[in-house]
Amino acid sequence: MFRFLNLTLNGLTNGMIYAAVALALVMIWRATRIVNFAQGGMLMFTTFIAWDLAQVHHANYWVALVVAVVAGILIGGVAERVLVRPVENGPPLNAVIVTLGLLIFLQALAGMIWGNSQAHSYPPAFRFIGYKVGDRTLRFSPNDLFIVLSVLVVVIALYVLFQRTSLGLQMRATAFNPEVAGLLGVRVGRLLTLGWALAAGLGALVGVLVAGTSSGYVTPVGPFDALLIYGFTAAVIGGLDSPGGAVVGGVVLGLILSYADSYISNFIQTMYALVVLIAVLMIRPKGIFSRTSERRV
Amino acid sequence: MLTVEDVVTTYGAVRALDGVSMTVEPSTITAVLGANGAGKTTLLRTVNGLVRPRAGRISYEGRDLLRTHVDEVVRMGIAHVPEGRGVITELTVDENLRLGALWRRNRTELQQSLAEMYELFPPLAERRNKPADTLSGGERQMLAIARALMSRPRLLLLDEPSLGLAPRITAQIMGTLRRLRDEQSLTVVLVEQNARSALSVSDQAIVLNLGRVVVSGPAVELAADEKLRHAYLGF
Amino acid sequence: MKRMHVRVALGAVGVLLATAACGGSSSGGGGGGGGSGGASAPGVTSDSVTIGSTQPLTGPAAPGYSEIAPASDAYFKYINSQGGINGRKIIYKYVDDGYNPTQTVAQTRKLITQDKVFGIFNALGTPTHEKVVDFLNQQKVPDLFVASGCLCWDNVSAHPYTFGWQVDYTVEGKILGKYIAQKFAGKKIAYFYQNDDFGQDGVKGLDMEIPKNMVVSRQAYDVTNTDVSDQVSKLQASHADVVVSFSVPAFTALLKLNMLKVNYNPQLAVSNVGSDPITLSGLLEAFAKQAKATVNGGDLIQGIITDGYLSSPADPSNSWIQLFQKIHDQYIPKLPFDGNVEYGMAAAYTFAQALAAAGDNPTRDSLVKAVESGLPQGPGLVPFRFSADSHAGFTGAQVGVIKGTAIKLLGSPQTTDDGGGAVQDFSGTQPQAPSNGIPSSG
Amino acid sequence: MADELESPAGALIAPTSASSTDRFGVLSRSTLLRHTLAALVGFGVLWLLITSFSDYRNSSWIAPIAFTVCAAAGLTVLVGLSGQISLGHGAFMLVGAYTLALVQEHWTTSHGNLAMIGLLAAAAAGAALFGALVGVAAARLRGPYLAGATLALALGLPTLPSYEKLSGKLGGNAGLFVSSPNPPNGMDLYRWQSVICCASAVVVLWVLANVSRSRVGRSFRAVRDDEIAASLCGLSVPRVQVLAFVLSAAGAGVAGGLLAMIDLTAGPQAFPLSLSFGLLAAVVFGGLGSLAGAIYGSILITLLPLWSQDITDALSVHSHKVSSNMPLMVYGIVLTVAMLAVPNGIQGLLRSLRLTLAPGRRR
Repeated sequence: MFRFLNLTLNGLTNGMIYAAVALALVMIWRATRIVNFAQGGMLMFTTFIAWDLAQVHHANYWVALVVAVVAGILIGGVAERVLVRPVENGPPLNAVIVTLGLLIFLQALAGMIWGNSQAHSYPPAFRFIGYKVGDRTLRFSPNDLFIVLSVLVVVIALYVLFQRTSLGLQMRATAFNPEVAGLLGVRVGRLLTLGWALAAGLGALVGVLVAGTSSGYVTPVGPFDALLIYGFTAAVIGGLDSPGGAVVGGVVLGLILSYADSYISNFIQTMYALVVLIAVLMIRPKGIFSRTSERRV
Repeated sequence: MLTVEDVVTTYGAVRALDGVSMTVEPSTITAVLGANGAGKTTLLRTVNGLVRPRAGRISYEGRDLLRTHVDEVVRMGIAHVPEGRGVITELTVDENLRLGALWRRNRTELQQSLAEMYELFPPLAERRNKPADTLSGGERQMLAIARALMSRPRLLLLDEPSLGLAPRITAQIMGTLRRLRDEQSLTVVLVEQNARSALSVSDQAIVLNLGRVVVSGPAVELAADEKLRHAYLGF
Repeated sequence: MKRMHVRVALGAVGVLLATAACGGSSSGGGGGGGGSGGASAPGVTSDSVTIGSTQPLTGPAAPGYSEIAPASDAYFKYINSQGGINGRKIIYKYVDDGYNPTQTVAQTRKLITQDKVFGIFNALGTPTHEKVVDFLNQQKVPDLFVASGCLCWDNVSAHPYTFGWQVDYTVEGKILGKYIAQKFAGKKIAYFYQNDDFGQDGVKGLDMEIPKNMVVSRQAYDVTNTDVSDQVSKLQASHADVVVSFSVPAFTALLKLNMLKVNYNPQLAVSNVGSDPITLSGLLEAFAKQAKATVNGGDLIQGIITDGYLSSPADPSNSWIQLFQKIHDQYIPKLPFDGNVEYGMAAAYTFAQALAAAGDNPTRDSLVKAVESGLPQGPGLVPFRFSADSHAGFTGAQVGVIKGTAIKLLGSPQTTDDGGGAVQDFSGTQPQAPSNGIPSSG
Repeated sequence: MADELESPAGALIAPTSASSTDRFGVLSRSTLLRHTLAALVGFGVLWLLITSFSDYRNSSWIAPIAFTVCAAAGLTVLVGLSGQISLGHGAFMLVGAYTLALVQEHWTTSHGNLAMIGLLAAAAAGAALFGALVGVAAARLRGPYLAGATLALALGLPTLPSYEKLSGKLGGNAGLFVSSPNPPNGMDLYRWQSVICCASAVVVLWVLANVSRSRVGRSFRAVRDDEIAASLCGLSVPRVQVLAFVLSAAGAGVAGGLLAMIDLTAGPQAFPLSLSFGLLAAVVFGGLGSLAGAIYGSILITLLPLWSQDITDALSVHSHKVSSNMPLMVYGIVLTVAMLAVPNGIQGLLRSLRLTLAPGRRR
């Protein structure tokens, strides 16, 4: 029972991280109908910026976090304007290749600046030693709680933005039907840029949060890539078009991976993601929460 | 109010509009008639800036429309209801309507406009929080017109509102247009293939064929011209 | 339309011809270079010897290990500044394989075919080097002092050109195992190990000395999955008092971190390759502040039991440490002076010994013969096992404990074999480093 | 290439005319003949190249380009002709490599050339079988969902050999050993490996060229252009889609088998996600749906990192951080800029050049 509780809490924490990455991917997907494969690279890069501030220049944790998020917003906006805009209406695969190119570029740039060989650990925001229950210690710490709550707050904020504000309404209109939105006076181009910027800002937050959960996490190529894949899987499970679905998909995936890791085998984590994904898609080929039809790759 | 002079619009080698001129007076309904491919939709798209013409002038209340950006056109009081209705089916009725009044910041005015629209189109009021894809064809057309009206336009550009609708619904919509002209001094440019119903509400009309104006004049006269009806209007 | 496919084929051929045209000339030049020096072997000219290596400069094994090759290179540069070995400078070309066996294969092939190195030196990693050892022996390329303690390097009949260097993991397991079985008699013991020949060889040694009934849990990890929280939970659930770990430094740090998280504090024992204190404290530094009262990463690893076959880098009275520290300060001052740097320099010293012994005109075979005829002890705490029958390196190790940022050695060095032989105290002493820091030839 | 310019209507009408020509055989046999001739000429030229190249160029250029071509050609048939997508083609290469290693380990003792052809055929068959399995699932999926599923496949499958219950048979993370092919007398190993790879590439191209010109190829295009219209014309859309996966996977399987044969190992880490992405980049960069494009793309993605490494070495950049990341950076920049500058790939560029230079020959 104690083991099950631990696995559930562990799965929940990881799941919230996957959910946030999934949400960032869904925001970009809704805005531009592009799967942003550079998401992992972008959040790796912003996490390095935070690392440089916090560990090299001894900046305050929160200052580094804010700088990372701002950097993410800038990188996302610039990427959309400079790289994605020209291929947005071209063949869909070209957009895929462009985001892959950006991913590779960011990995190389991070390697050039910070090096590939050192181990970069990032501090957690709060105590990472688990809560005590009687004489036993949970695999769930104040820092994990902070991760879960941060993502929850962001999810709620995004929900309010999308559902309750005029800006959010315009973003959704642009996502669903940019041409009609334009006819109604929505400045479509700006909102696409904004969509990318917000998604990248969210990614930057995730990067800093997750970096504090494991030693040696911050490297140009590595754990952040896996994050993208789990986030993508979660987004597809949820239905790609649905922010709520992304969150549910993330948590479901986190829990399944946590249980399977312990009860089956620790060596085939990504295999579980594959099995879950295929199982979901065989039952619902467009994810669990998708209502709309997709337009293109 | 709206003046179109010698406008030429081309798609590649095709001249979709070939020297079209027309004048629209305030508080009137102008029907633009003609067969498929005559250039009717292109005329509307050229007027609101979605397509840039190759030559000619378009002015609205004395201002040059050719130098104006699409979203600025909306702010100047010109609303466009595109062909195929263009409601965003994923959004609710209410959200679609709100999109029509984006640039208006005043909340009470917004609420007032919403109330007016639900009064004008009662079927929409019943479904205000349903996604638009649950609406019938006629209801979608109503929603599209209502959304255009949300911006309090003085000029409404309507593209084929009767397409695919039952005659009874078409008649309802035409009736509403007449009411808006009479009660709110709305000016309407109505592109239609269904010439009979369009002429029944219009003050004046032009007939396009292969990008040129073949006839223009008061709607009553056109409706009475037997030859014209046979040659271009099909009734 | 019919013409299309012919055109496809011709187009493709054209492109290939174009690449051939621009490639052909330089390949001819490269091929000629080897023979023109009048030297005896590939990679050897009248004034230089070029050797190559594959190293994990990136990836899961990079923390710590990425310092080894620069340290070896620093030692070679030092030798070169003193005139080289037998008048030849040593050019050390080490390339990154990311601890990825596929990369190792491609990079090794490139070193042999393009760079035409004389031999491979100190290529790092068990799973990586296993993939090229057959190939190197097929090509009759000396494969000296593999940076891995796998038993597999000592196979004279199958791999006559391959030699180990460090103590093998089974011998290490036996020495650690004997110490633990005695010191913690009656306690519960658990293993944490890398799921490949490295970890399995180590566990084999442990099992020879630790009675089976003392071992309550065996948890393996895979280098591609950095989430080891579940293994740690299972170790904790087994209530083991001692956890013995055969892991690379990154995973030793992950093990420690996850133990801290669930407040599980058994005695840790970590094999030599995973226990460098400076590397570990660097990995754990960021977490120290949030881990209760401790203030730096080093505090989190105090008291870990480990073993070594070289002197502690924190022992300034040792002549080898003085030599290596001097070279470090001159050539690679930016790197920490830790066990990895010492390892790289010590291995490079052994290579210089072998090259010096290989004669004035070294050939690939004369180098192999030189090592097989035995090398003097050098910087190790114990002698080498090299002979015509054995290609294994150090014969043993000495148990120690992490104290501060150094390993404090306990008792005396011990030697054993990787079979059923007993673990015995080694009574010899470590020789002094030569005053000029260069092994004498012959 | 010209094929993809065919209108949907043309593609739909074509099957009937093809079946009639099949019956008389004149045209289709001459297509076969032409492809065979081109293949023979191509291989002859490659032979000349291989024998004049150094060991390094054979082992680092020719052989990798040749096996990449096998996989990329398969992928371009899938993506360009049948309109499906695979972000995880490396998974099929992995299946090919392991099939070859397992067959060699359990069923052959001979290292002769016949055995080798058999092994490569087994690699193709193993991958094709797996492709059928994936194809059945894929036929239900569209667009990003198919992309996501194949991506997860490329990521998940390489972990399977580590699974405790399989690691004994599949060699865990380290993989399986593959013994090297025996070169005929007087030829060294690298040349021989290049010969094998090139011969395989020529055979794969020959097969795919013929298939894509046949009724099967036309049914691929029909399904790609309009699934509903294709099914109205009596094509079973799922069956066609599965078939495309099978064919494409077989090409990748051969590539995987060749890779294993060159590396003397079949290991999971030989098939990272970057391999799958590289294949896709090759296909898009070369020009979707074109076999010639697959060749250009393969050359690019193989040589680009090598060349940028050489250039970096020649510039003798002192910072190791900068020099070691330079090839990666060049790769990323070239990919991005190429997609922005030449959105239709090299083949598209050549086509528009041809149209500009010789407008009279427009079809």
